[in-house]
Amino acid sequence: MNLLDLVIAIPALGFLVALIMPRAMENFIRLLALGFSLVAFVVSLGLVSGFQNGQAGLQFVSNWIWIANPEIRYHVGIDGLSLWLIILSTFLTPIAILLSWKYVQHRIKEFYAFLLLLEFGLVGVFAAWDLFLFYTFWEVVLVPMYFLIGIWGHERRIYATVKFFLYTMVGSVLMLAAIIFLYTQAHTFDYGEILSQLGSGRIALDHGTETLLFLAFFLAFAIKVPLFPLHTWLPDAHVEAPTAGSVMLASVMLKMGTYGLVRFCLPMFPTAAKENAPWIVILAIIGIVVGALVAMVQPNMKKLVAYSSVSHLGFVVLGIFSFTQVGLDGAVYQMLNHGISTGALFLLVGFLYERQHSLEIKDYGGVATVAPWLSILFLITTLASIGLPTLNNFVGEFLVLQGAAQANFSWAVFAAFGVILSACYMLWMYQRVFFGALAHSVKHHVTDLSPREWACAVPLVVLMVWMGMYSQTFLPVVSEANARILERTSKAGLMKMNPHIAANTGSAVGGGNVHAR
Amino acid sequence: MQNLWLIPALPFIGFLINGILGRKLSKAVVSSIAVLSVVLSFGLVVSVGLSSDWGANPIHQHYFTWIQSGGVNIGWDFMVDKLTMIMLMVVTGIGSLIHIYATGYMAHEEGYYRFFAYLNLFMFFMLNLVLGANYLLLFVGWEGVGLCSYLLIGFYFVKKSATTAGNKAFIVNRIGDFGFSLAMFLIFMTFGSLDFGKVFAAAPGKPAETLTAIALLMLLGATGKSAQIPLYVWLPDAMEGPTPVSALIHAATMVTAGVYMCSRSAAIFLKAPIAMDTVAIVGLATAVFAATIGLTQYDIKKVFAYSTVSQLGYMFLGVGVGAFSAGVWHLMTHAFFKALLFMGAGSVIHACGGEQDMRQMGGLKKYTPWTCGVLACASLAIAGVPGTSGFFSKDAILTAAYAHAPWMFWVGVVTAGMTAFYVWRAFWMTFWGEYRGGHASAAAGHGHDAHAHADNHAHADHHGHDDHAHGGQAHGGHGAHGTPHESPWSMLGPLVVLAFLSLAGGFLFNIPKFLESMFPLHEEVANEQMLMGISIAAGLIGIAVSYFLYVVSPEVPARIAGALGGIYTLVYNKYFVDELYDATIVQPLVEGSTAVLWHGLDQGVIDGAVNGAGSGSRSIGGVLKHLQSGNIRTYATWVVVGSVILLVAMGLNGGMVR
Amino acid sequence: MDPQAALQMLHKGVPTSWYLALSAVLFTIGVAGFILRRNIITVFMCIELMLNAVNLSFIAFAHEHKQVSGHLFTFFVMVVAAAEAAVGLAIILTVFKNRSTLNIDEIDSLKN
Amino acid sequence: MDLFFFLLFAFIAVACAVSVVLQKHPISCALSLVGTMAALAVLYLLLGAEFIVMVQVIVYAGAIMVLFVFVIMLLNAGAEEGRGRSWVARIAGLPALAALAGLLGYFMLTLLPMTGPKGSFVKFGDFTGGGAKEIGTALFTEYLLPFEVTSILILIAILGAIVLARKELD
Repeated sequence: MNLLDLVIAIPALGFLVALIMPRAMENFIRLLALGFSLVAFVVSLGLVSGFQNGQAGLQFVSNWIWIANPEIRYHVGIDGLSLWLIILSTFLTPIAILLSWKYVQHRIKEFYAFLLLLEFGLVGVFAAWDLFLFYTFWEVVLVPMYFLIGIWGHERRIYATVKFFLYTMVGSVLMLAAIIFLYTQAHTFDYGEILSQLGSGRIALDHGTETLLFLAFFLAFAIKVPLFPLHTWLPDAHVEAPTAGSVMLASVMLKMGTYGLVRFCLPMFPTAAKENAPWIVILAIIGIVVGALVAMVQPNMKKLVAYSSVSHLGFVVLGIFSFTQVGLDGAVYQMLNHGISTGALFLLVGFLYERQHSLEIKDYGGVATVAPWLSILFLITTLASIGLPTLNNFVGEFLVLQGAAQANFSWAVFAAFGVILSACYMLWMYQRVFFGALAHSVKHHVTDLSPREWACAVPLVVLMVWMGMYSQTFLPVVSEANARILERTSKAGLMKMNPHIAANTGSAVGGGNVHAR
Repeated sequence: MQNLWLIPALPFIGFLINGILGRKLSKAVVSSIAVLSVVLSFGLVVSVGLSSDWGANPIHQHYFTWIQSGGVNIGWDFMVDKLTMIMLMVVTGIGSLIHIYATGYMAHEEGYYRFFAYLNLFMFFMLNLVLGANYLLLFVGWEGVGLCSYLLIGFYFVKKSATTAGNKAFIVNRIGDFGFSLAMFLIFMTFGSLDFGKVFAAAPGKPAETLTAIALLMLLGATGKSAQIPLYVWLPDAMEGPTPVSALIHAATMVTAGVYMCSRSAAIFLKAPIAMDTVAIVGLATAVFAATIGLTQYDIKKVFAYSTVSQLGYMFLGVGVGAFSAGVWHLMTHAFFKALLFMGAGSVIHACGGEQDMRQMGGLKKYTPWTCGVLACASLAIAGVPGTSGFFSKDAILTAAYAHAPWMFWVGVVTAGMTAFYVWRAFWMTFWGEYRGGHASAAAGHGHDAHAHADNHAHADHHGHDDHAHGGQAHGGHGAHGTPHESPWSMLGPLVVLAFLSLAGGFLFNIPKFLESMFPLHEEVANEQMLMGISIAAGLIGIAVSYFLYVVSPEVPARIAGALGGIYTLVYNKYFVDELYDATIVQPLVEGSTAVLWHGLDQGVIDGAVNGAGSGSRSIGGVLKHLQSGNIRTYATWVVVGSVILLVAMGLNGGMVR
Repeated sequence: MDPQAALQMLHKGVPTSWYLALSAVLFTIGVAGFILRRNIITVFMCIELMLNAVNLSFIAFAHEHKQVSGHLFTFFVMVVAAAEAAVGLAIILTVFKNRSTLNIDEIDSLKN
Repeated sequence: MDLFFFLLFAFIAVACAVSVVLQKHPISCALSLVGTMAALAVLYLLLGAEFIVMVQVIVYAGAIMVLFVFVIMLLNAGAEEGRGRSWVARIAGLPALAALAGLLGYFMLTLLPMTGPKGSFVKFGDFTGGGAKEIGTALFTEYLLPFEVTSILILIAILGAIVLARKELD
């Protein structure tokens, strides 16, 4: 049982404990959930300090048989790619719990239990190194989110939750089919093993098969990202979700899609990924621009932020499919950035909602007069979201666009329109909500931040500045992991000519896990 | 070895203290923190300047690696060379003066601490901009000052026009930044680095087409920040901000960042003649264009705003014709006299209790003699009267323009004449004649400009009470209905200093000489004396005409306006550029996004397809549901039928396998 | 089937297949009752008949393979049948109380 | 001898089964079913399943059928009335049943060979592994877990029956 197992186990334990608590002990359940999530966060920080950068392969590996036949393993481990995403999950869960303190007033026990289950699933997704285990966690995540939206959501929650569920299921079922197909070829679900078999040519996929498998995985991830035109579940889900649900959905769940693209699509099917990159990038750019334009005209704050997510995640996909070190680093960094800044946006919008009970922009105005600190934090978050230098998103966007420019300069040109438009929609919203004459209802309902809300928002703002000013804390590890993935894709063309090179690459990406069996 | 990081860090500390604790601190503490931080950093700049030997190598300091990924390696590096030094002096020097001025000007405002926090933050970013040793750090400052500009324009955030102007400034600047970022990507792809040293060293060896593309994209960035055609539209609106902001950000420092960037990138521009010509033409066109608008405006700050746009055009002209040092020189002298003009205007507005319409002023010289005097100095300087600072720099630019292409010289001269005219027009209207304020309702019958009055009145209402509307209570006692009064010495002091600099700045600081090692001086032009004479004459004529029209016979302008008819309306309404942009870009984007992209594409096509799949399944289910009769015997029969089918299939496959 | 073979067969005993065929016939009769009868108790009895038919096959196969497992399956089936009868009859009581009918065609709440 | 007993009790079983289906009154059906079960018990005996025979007679024909009769009497159930509503059962029922009987019978008959050296036959006394001892041994060794699970099942069934029946009391 190493640290990583602990990080996975603590939320699961918390989930079970929360479930058996008597319903009446509301405050105790809250504290309990908060405690479990904080402990998970603290333990996960141990991953950071224990992580050896530069060491090839997985770290904190744990590998047991879960199901004997067909052999499915509980095989988890992290590399630089998953490290920060796991931290992001464990970091945001306590915040999500804390921010729901007053927001959620019925079925409290189930709410916090589901949040912990969600954390468990998210950490598992990012740590899983066995395809079947990955799929299991992938689906585990779906369940709590389904209920979070479906039970604690707003008026149209059932529509939103069904849409969300169906969309995601369509993709993941195809992915399951692809995973099973890979099993029939490789006779194992172990990801490292499959990678090395693919690399050494022991599994020889013909061109059509590779493309189909790529597309099956890609579709599952693209829906989750969500990539244009598969994004319409997102605004509905966000608008209907409770604040904590929105925060977790935007900050971490969407990253499952982009993580999957980097982790699975690129290394397993490098040729297909490269061949399909042009149209994927075009979709990403359309997503960037259309998402931003549609965000601009939204009358609902959460919908606006949701569409801005579509736009921002377009950058991530663009960076991934630029196949450059810079672009990929930027994309992964942007995942973290988006998690922080959009999470903070949803959080602050949630604070506004708790006061005014409306998400419509027109119901606000002059909030800055009565709630200056809320306005300032919102402004910083807004600025982070539109990519102001010294705040986090800038670093990611810069790297992504730089990478895109290196791949194809026109990509950068079109994508950079998104940067202009992001300023338009965010500032326009900010103006209408926070500036202007004090609306009557705002005057009576809106107050400044409470200490609990400070505690939720400040860590996020601090991280925005930190990630914007000193990316060296985060980037080197990510670069290291990305370099391995790129090494593999760059040799994709050579594979047919010289299997030895490919074999080396395969073991490099697969890491030390090959020996684990 | 000086610690360069302290220069921006001091204002940043001021920002943090004022921003976080300011609400609880007294105004005296807030203002002393703010002023002290900037003055200290000015002191540091001076000490750096004195201690440096100004050898070939600039001071270069590396602090930490900011971004590293693949080939990208961006350090947080500061660099000081002569160009930076000039900018540092201007920014911190004028910044200090304006901070002091603002303590007086903003004394009665709410959000006093907020104002100074923003102002300090601006200083931080601006110093970052000029100190940065690579393009990305320059960009940090570039965007950061844009942010502060946004915050300060929208300082009176209760007012919609102010916040809208702030948004406009930010977004228009973003369009420019779009060009700048693309330029950075190209630079990185071409040079493999964003460090100034490496880029400029390698620039001569790179293909001209690439450099031209880089330079043109940079120009797009510069047109945004420095308010050139086509992105100048935000600057006049930016006058919604408090007057010290207009003086500091929208006249003296931030808007000159584009000029700084072009001069900084001289190595690239010099290898891209097409881009250079474009810069010169954009600059010249902006200079003329803005000057014509300036001729007709009545809002005193708007006049100076268009004047700023026009003067920035001059600087670009200088840069474009290769006279980088002349451009920078004009940048500096312009900072003196334009800051003075704005602060003087602020003093006037202060005196009139928030009034900005010049038709409500007049005769102020007897109420505010000091303000009148310093404004006269500034107006002389901007008109290019010999001996003043503006004369030297403007002459340097015009001479260089003549050497490049004579027609540019002539256009420049005409612009100079117009500049002298409208600045002095403002001067006469404000200080000479009788005081026309104090009875706002009479304005309708009073304007000597009946022609364009109807729409103008609305205009005046809209912008008229800009500055002090927010702090209106404080000024209620001696507002528009009282008599004008002179400003306190905290405001006049900086004005006097600047007046001195406006007059003597040209003698004191010979920038082309100072920068000779960076930008070689131009060769002598044959008939330089004559050119100088012509430009002096243009300025003087401008002053004379304005004296004739606004002091001697004030009824003439209305007649001229009437005679010009449509053209006057066109110019008075700023060529309807805002309306044009609104109709061709903003509205189509908003409408198109709503109707086509959101309702049409997202909700119509995509959701339509998804929901269509849903309702399709549902209608298939509607047919199939009749199988679910609820009758158990029916179900049982189906089970039997199914078993029979299975058995038949089994039989066809060769019976049971043993 | 010639008399010689028949006599030989008689000597050997009854073919196991006949038991199985009997099981099939009884099963089909049970199904027929299920489909054709409308009294819920009779229908339930037909289910028992089907279970018995299946039990017969289990026993026949146990004999064929000379293993006791088939008997155990039968045993479990009987246990389950007992449980089923208890619960099923209780349900019938409740249904009758609520709807006052034993006609299975009247009980169609699951319709649509 | 074997053949005779088989044919006799097979006939009784089938006849009683047909009677179950055709009798109008539930009580008659129940009695016919008891007849089928008894006939089957004899056949089990022929197959060597001594223990199962006893269980069949005691539990099945005895306890369960008594339960049925109780319920029939409790509900005072009479003959069926009214018309069936299932047109599917009416139209497709008999043909499907005929096909099912034919096919099932055919497969069952061909499943095991009846002639030749490999032919499998049932002769009384061939198999004696069906006594209480053998069953008990298997039940408490190899089939212990299913056995225990079955006990839980019965417990649940008892609870369920009580819950359902209690409703009638109040």
